[in-house]
Amino acid sequence: MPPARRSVHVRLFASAGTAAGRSSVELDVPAGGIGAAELVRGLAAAHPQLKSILRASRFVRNGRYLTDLRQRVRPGDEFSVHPPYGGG
Amino acid sequence: MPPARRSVHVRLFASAGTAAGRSSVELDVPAGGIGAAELVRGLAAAHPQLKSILRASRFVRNGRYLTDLRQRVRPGDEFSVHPPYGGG
Amino acid sequence: MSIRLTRNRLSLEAASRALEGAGLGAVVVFAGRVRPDSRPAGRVVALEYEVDRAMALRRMRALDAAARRTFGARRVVLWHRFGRVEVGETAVIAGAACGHRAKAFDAARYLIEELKATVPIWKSDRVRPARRPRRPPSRRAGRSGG
Amino acid sequence: MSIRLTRNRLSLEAASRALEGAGLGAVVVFAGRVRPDSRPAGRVVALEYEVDRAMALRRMRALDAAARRTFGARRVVLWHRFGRVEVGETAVIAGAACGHRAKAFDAARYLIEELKATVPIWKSDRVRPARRPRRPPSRRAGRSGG
Repeated sequence: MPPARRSVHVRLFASAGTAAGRSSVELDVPAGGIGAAELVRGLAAAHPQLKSILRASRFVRNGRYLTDLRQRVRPGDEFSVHPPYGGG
Repeated sequence: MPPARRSVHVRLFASAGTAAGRSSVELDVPAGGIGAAELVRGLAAAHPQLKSILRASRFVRNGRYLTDLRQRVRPGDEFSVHPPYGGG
Repeated sequence: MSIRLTRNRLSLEAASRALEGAGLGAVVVFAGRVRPDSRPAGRVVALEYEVDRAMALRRMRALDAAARRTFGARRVVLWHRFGRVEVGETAVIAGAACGHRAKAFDAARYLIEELKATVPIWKSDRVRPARRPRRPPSRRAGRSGG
Repeated sequence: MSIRLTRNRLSLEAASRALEGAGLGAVVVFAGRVRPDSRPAGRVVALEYEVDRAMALRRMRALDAAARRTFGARRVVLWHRFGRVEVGETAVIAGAACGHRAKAFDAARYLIEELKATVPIWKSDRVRPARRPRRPPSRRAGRSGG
């Protein structure tokens, strides 16, 4: 039996990845998950240089935009930080 | 020595040609020429079915739009009737 | 070449090639094709384009110059067919390469709108009558192709 | 295919072919190329595009559907590269085939504007420093290509 996953895989795109110096981090969360707002605060605490970028970013949980940061993020979820887009 | 040219070559484009049943006509003019307005009246008199088309058309003399119908048209000139355009 | 009046087929691909070039950030190209529209007399199978060639070329060159001046276009394509153009074929292509996309869109739009309004080109429908056996579309005789 | 996210070169010609089709009166296609812009640090020699692939594809499909619904587009091209794109190369193509030209212009414009604003793609400059000997442009390590 594989061990229970206790972390959230956080993908840091573009300027978020540059600021953190890495393109993803694993954040441990309680088995019942935490609110997205709390997860973002934890991210900012762990990587203070991300603070201003996080304020301007959109967040994605398992391929869907989070429209309400009270939504929960659970172990095994994927959570992405999307700074403002700049394609084209 | 070739005979002196006494006529104006009038090109009838698009609906003007269709109405007149021909794509061009020769109009005799005096050696000193005539005003463009007079030439257009002569054309309408010779081809009454052209009247309404001539009212909607622009006129070209020797490759230049006529902005003033008092300008003269002389023997040997080319005079074109341009109904409203419809390219594209 | 940037200005063309031709009886030959027009290709959006060829226009795209003509608009290639380093340093040009944005290219917009428009192609207008003959549609199989319905008319009271039947279905359009082709358009016949007539043109005052010398005047049209002069006017098209003026549009090219205006697109460069007004929108900073550095390459321009303004191509139009004359004679018979079948349904589905391209009758006109207007395109511009500029530094930025807003200008490129504006330039291409300007070129096609001005072409339609101010260049001496005329079209007439060639229609296949409805509910009748197929036969060659009629052509009017004695018309100048310009 | 109408939606593409690729490391391979994009061709305006291929996009033109993809937009061919009988009954489509108007085609407008936009291509955006990497410009050799100047920066305080030097001259841009390439752009590096990063993408959240799954999200980007989903959003691009939504734009395709919106262009069909809103502008009556019957064929759509929305292609974007990711990874390194050199100066002069095409980074993005947006095009639409519609019944009439105003719709085709609006649809193409809509596609590129919405793509830039709402599709998770990011670019960063690759600059060659001014007044220094030529050397390979630096790359940041550890970045996801999406």
